[in-house]
Amino acid sequence: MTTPIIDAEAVTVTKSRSGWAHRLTLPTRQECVLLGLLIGTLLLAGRLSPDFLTSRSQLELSTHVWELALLAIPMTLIILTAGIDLSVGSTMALCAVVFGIAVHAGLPPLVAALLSLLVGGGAGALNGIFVAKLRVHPLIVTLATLAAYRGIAEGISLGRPFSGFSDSFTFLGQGSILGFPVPGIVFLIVLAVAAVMIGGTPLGLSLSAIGFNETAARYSGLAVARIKLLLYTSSGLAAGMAALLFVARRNTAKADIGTGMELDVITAVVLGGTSIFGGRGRLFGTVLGVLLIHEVREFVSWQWNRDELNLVVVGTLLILSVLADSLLSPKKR
Amino acid sequence: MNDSATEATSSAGGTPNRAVSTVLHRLASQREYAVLALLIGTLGVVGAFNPSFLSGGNLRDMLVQDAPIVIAACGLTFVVLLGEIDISIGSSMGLLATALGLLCSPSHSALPVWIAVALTLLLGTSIGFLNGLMVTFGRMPSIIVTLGMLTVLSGVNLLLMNGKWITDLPQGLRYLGVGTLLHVPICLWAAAAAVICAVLLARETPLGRRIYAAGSNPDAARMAGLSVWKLKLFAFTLTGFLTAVATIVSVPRLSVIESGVGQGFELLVVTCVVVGGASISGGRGSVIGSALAALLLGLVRPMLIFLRLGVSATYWERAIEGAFILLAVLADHLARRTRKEPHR
Amino acid sequence: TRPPTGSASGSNSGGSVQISSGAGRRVKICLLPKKKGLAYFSSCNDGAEQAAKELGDVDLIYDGPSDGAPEKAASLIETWTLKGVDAIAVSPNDPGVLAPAMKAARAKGVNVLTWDADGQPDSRAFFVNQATSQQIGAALVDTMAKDLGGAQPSGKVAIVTATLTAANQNEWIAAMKEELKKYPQIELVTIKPCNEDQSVAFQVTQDLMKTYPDLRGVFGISSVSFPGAAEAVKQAGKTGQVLVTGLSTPNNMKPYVMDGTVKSVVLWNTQDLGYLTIYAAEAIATGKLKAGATTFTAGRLGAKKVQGDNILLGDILIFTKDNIGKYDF
Amino acid sequence: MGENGAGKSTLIKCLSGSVQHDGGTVEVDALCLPKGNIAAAEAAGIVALHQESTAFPHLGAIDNIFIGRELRRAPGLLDRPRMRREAQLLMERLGERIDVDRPLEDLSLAQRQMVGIARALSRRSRLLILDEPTASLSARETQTLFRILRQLQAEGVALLYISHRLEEVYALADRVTVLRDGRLVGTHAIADLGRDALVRMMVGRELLDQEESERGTADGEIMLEVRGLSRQGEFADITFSVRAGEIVGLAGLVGAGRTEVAAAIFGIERAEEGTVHVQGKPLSQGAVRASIASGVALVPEDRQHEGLILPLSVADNLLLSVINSLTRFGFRSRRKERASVEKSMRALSVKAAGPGVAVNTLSGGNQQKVSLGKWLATEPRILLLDEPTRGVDVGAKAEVYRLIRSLASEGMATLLISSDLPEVLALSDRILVMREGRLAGELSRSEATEEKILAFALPDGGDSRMETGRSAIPHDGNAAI
Ligand SMILES: Nc1ncnc2c1ncn2[C@@H]1O[C@H](COP(=O)(O)OP(=O)(O)OP(=O)(O)O)[C@@H](O)[C@H]1O
Ligand SMILES: Nc1ncnc2c1ncn2[C@@H]1O[C@H](COP(=O)(O)OP(=O)(O)OP(=O)(O)O)[C@@H](O)[C@H]1O
Ligand SMILES: [Mg+2]
Ligand SMILES: [Mg+2]
Repeated sequence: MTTPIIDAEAVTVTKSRSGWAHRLTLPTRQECVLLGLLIGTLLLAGRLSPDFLTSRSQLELSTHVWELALLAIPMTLIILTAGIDLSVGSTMALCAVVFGIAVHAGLPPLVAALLSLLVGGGAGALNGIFVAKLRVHPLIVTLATLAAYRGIAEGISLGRPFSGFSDSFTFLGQGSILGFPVPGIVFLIVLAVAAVMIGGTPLGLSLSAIGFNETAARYSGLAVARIKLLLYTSSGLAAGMAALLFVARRNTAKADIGTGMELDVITAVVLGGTSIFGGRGRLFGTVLGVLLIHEVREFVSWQWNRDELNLVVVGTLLILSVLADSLLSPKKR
Repeated sequence: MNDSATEATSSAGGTPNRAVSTVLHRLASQREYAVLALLIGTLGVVGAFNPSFLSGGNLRDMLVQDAPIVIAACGLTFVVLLGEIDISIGSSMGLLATALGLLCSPSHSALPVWIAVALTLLLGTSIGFLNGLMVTFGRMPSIIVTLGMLTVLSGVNLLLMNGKWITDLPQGLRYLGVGTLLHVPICLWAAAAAVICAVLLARETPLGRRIYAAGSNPDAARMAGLSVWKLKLFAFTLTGFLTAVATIVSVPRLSVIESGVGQGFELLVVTCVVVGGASISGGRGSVIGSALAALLLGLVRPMLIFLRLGVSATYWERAIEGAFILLAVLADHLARRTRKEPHR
Repeated sequence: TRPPTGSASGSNSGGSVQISSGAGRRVKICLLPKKKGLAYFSSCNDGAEQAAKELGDVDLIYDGPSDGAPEKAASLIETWTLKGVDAIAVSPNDPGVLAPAMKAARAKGVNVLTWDADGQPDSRAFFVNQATSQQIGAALVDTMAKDLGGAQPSGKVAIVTATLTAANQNEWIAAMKEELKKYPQIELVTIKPCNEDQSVAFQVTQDLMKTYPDLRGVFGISSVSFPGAAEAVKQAGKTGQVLVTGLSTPNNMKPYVMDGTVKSVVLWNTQDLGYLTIYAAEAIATGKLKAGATTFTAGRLGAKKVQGDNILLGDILIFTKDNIGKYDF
Repeated sequence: MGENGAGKSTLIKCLSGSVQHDGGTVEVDALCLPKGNIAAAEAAGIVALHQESTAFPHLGAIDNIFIGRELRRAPGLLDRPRMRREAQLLMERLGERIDVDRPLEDLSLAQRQMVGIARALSRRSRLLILDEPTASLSARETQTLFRILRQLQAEGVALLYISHRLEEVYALADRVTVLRDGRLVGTHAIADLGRDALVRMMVGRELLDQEESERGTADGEIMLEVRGLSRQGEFADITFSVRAGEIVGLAGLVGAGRTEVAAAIFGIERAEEGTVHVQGKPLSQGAVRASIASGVALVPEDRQHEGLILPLSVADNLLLSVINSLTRFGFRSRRKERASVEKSMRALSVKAAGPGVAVNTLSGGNQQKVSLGKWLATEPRILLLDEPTRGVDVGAKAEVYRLIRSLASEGMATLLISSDLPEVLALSDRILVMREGRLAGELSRSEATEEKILAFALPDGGDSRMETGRSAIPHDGNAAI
């Protein structure tokens, strides 16, 4: 450029607000809605039943949510790329059963756990190959593997449960370190890794780019297929980890675990503000979504003892929060 | 989605060679044919092993079992054609079954059967309409709306039923499920009517063509003066109505209305529609394809029994079902790749 | 409509007597079914509510997973434990999955007992035993054998179960296979799941009859698969030719018993079961029933035998054409 | 008429009701049409063929023609036979023999355009509006269309015809109205308006810099060498090379396959045959990342779908193709990123409220600058530009030209794909012309003229050019230059 017209305003803005960085820290509208609902729920809970809000109760009850929370992390990233993984619950069952069979065949728990993670990763990678390489719509692929993986779990286990795992293994699900449940620590580690990957490495921007416009992402030289393969594989891995946590917590591995888990996970992620069309979404929102679903569910159970009510409340919450976001949003679709 | 190959042949007006290539082109391009081939192949293989699989009685029983899926799929196809989805039909069916039972069982409302049926149809239609309203006026993604409704409706159903199953269904209602007309079960009449109407709607009415158009290119549809929101509202409402029809002709086949009616039905129907060739992003799909896919997937369970594979095969049932879906998709993918078409 | 097994139906005076020991303190008892929404458990809850009303000092909570997921049942046990309830009566859908939660509850001083189905022995104090898996399995097979008739009952039979992973059903099936050894002429051809879907049970039974034209009997061993299987037999016009038996509340099966599709229905008095469970839970929570006791008085049911840690409800009932009209639950 | 972005298409959309205007009225027969009401406009006899594809790719010609006002036999039932007959008749009148049931996605661009024209003709119109209908048509097809339009004109239908091709306007129009920057510049009888005057009206000033750059003939190292590149149905046997500091123009009609060639070189799509060498080293096929690593950059033709990610911020877009190299130990370095973004924005003088604003809030010209900047950030040595000034206003265009020249003088090997012939002529050292997927000719800077390029580019060798009135300026050719 010989005579660049320097846009003074643009440059100053860059310096004062450091551009893209500020986007990462402010809560989005949907997240504000969720925070409001969460605080509302907790206030109501505090009034109606103070025992519910004690740290002991909260820590104990938190054990119900870690697997869901863990699965929500890769699901957020997948939905961010405009994909979906319906097979997570079934993959969990498959991994659990593989672990159970391996332990009962005499393998040490550690080896069995690795084997189970391997199977989880493999199952995820198979989804990934269909989605990324063969370019079949992820909904169709994972709808098929939703049936297939659970079918394989049922087939290799013949429906039998496996239990009686060693204490050193069940510590993974039942133990706590400094009063904090071990599964929670696992979740926090995974969350931290994911957050660093998203916020700190080029991956985050790549995911949004793919979700908004896959063609342009490919033109930009992003390794779209490889990233997708990575995502679906990590979703399978997370399902394997969730399966291990579950088995350790309940001391039983069986082909029926994680039934319906996929819809719970998707509900939490979407509630957290991740756009089902891809591009928009944050782990922070997902954490809020998971937290809100968890607190609402536990509180409804605690206070009203009606499981059916939970369904009505969670479904209504999902619809209303997304509706609120849509009505508050100025742009027309 | 297109007219039959014969029409194409006549209209192409070119050399026979060109007509043949047109037909072949269509064969390769449409998922229906992959599904149909798989369907016939499976029927043939299992029939060779156990001829009673192909007996009239068994074919009829399988059709009867598939009827509610086919009926609901007729509606869902239009929703998917518009690039939307409805996964609330499972819970919706459960709630409609409970409502139907409560309305006409002598120990509850004891209304005349036809009034109960009419009210159930109305309820189903309203649920679909509500879904449509939330998608169009609420400007929410349909997968979220209907995921929410899936949960809400199942909760409402359980609260309504309150743990008491409905066992005293009046004979008039049972007739809808077990009765026959000219030796053909009522639910088959209903399914046939639904398919014929849906095919006519899709191919022979302006409404149907507009649904294809709006799904194919919504912006262009708006420019052509179509109200895309009206079409969506219609498709969701139709799905709600047809879910009610499916409920009415399938639930009274059994003597008890319990709390689990319709569970997992939504995934089954969605699977059928996408396996039948509908594109998730809209514009592509056909009623016939969805119906054929329903028949194909309906083969898996009976097949395993008729093959006398024994107890252990039972445990692989779901795996085989999943493999069938993948197979149908893969077959289509291969056909598509030879034509370098984008994925669906 | 008093169930005939309910002896001493008028003796609800026991409630007021027992209150004195509690000195006005209310006893919180949670009743956990395998799956909320099943008519079977609702009718158990009817009995439980009756008992709670009679006892007067009982706050009864009836809740459970509406999808029957054992994992959610375990979560509920943990929630209740945190709330500090006095007793939890568990019908474990999957003893293995529930055991850690039940043990944890016991460790925190909650009285845990099982009812309807037993859990792992160290996960509960007592089992309100209406029938063990062995007894249920044996009763089903014996009933089928009796209905098939003859000195050497023979023929092909099949089982339509709930899901392939249903723990209770799998235990019953194991027991049934054991019992079937007594009848070498009866051949179990296959076991099929209905995925807790009545219409699948219906279809599976239809297909079984077509595949095995000489099929003589079908066991419908869940409350959903039984009516589905019976309806299939009835619609196939094979009433009397293919016998259906299974576990169900009498109300669900009355029409089939009356028309002969089903000769016998195996069950127990569900209302009494719920009733007895609450009485037992209250007694355990208030310290009236301790390990080693041999009898225990449960309101209108009178004295019930305690064998080890099993509180016995009484015999399994077989409902037939002759007696089914007398029951309403 | 008017330049790109003058507001012609938007005006048409307001007339036909698909966009709601803010002020003013549209009157037909002295009756005011309601705003943004497509049905009312149609009822008043206004029929429009819009510029961007309004086709339904999954549907056949019949449906595409009749959707929205289908022929019925009974209430609610289509009269398919009659619709098919009429569709065939219409297509025959347009000189196209196509299978009217075949989904449009299987037809060629020109055939699709013909279906669109058929759709417009099928309506009983009193005012027929055509927005650049001939952009993708061949000479013969254009001729047929004009015959039909004249016929309609004789029947009393009013025609509003938008085109960048001066010849078409002179051949068809009675009056010409010029828009610039969304404003009316003036309306004149065509007879009163010479070409130069018309161009001046559109551009608003004298022709912009025609400066021939003073660079010597490039004889640098061969940077890019393409040999025998082919892919079935798209292009065949493409062989050429580009030297350092050289700008090679690639001209041709829409659909000639230039975009596909560029995409294949860059690795978006794999070529079936042939090789690409960069500085003598073979480039692996179908690998965009490898291409970027060896210094190749492609600024794609469609910036909205291929070049940019509209909802993302300017900064994010500028970073997208370099983000993996602006890291420290695998982590993003905000400092390096900021430096890179500021450099790009300053170098291209992108006008935006800040780097954090979404690209879709920018004007087309600024979007194109971001798209260019994004690729220049990869510090390429070989630049493939596909229609770099499409939809870019005059001022921005001049800046882009200057940028391209200065890059070349710094040694950039540039392949310039453009349908804007004056642009190709002004910038290129050498011009390649493609026709129907093949290289049809090569012209040196000194010998190249618009006529010579067109002679290579037109399917019928340019013979029918004069009779159809096809201009020396093909599609999108900015008449101003
Ligand atoms: N909805 C909109 N919002 C904001 N800007 C718009 C909108 N629609 C059009 N524009 C802008 O208005 C201007 C006029 O666009 P229009 O498409 O009418 O130009 P045109 O004269 O048809 O150009 P071309 O010759 O390229 O077809 C462009 O700068 C365009 O980006
Ligand atoms: N004969 C044809 N049949 C079918 N499709 C065609 C035909 N010619 C071109 N196309 C399609 O038209 C589109 C435009 O082609 P392409 O982008 O290669 O043209 P181009 O020379 O780059 O033109 P421009 O850049 O001016 O638009 C492509 O998608 C191409 O597949
Ligand atoms: Mg325009
Ligand atoms: Mg091009």
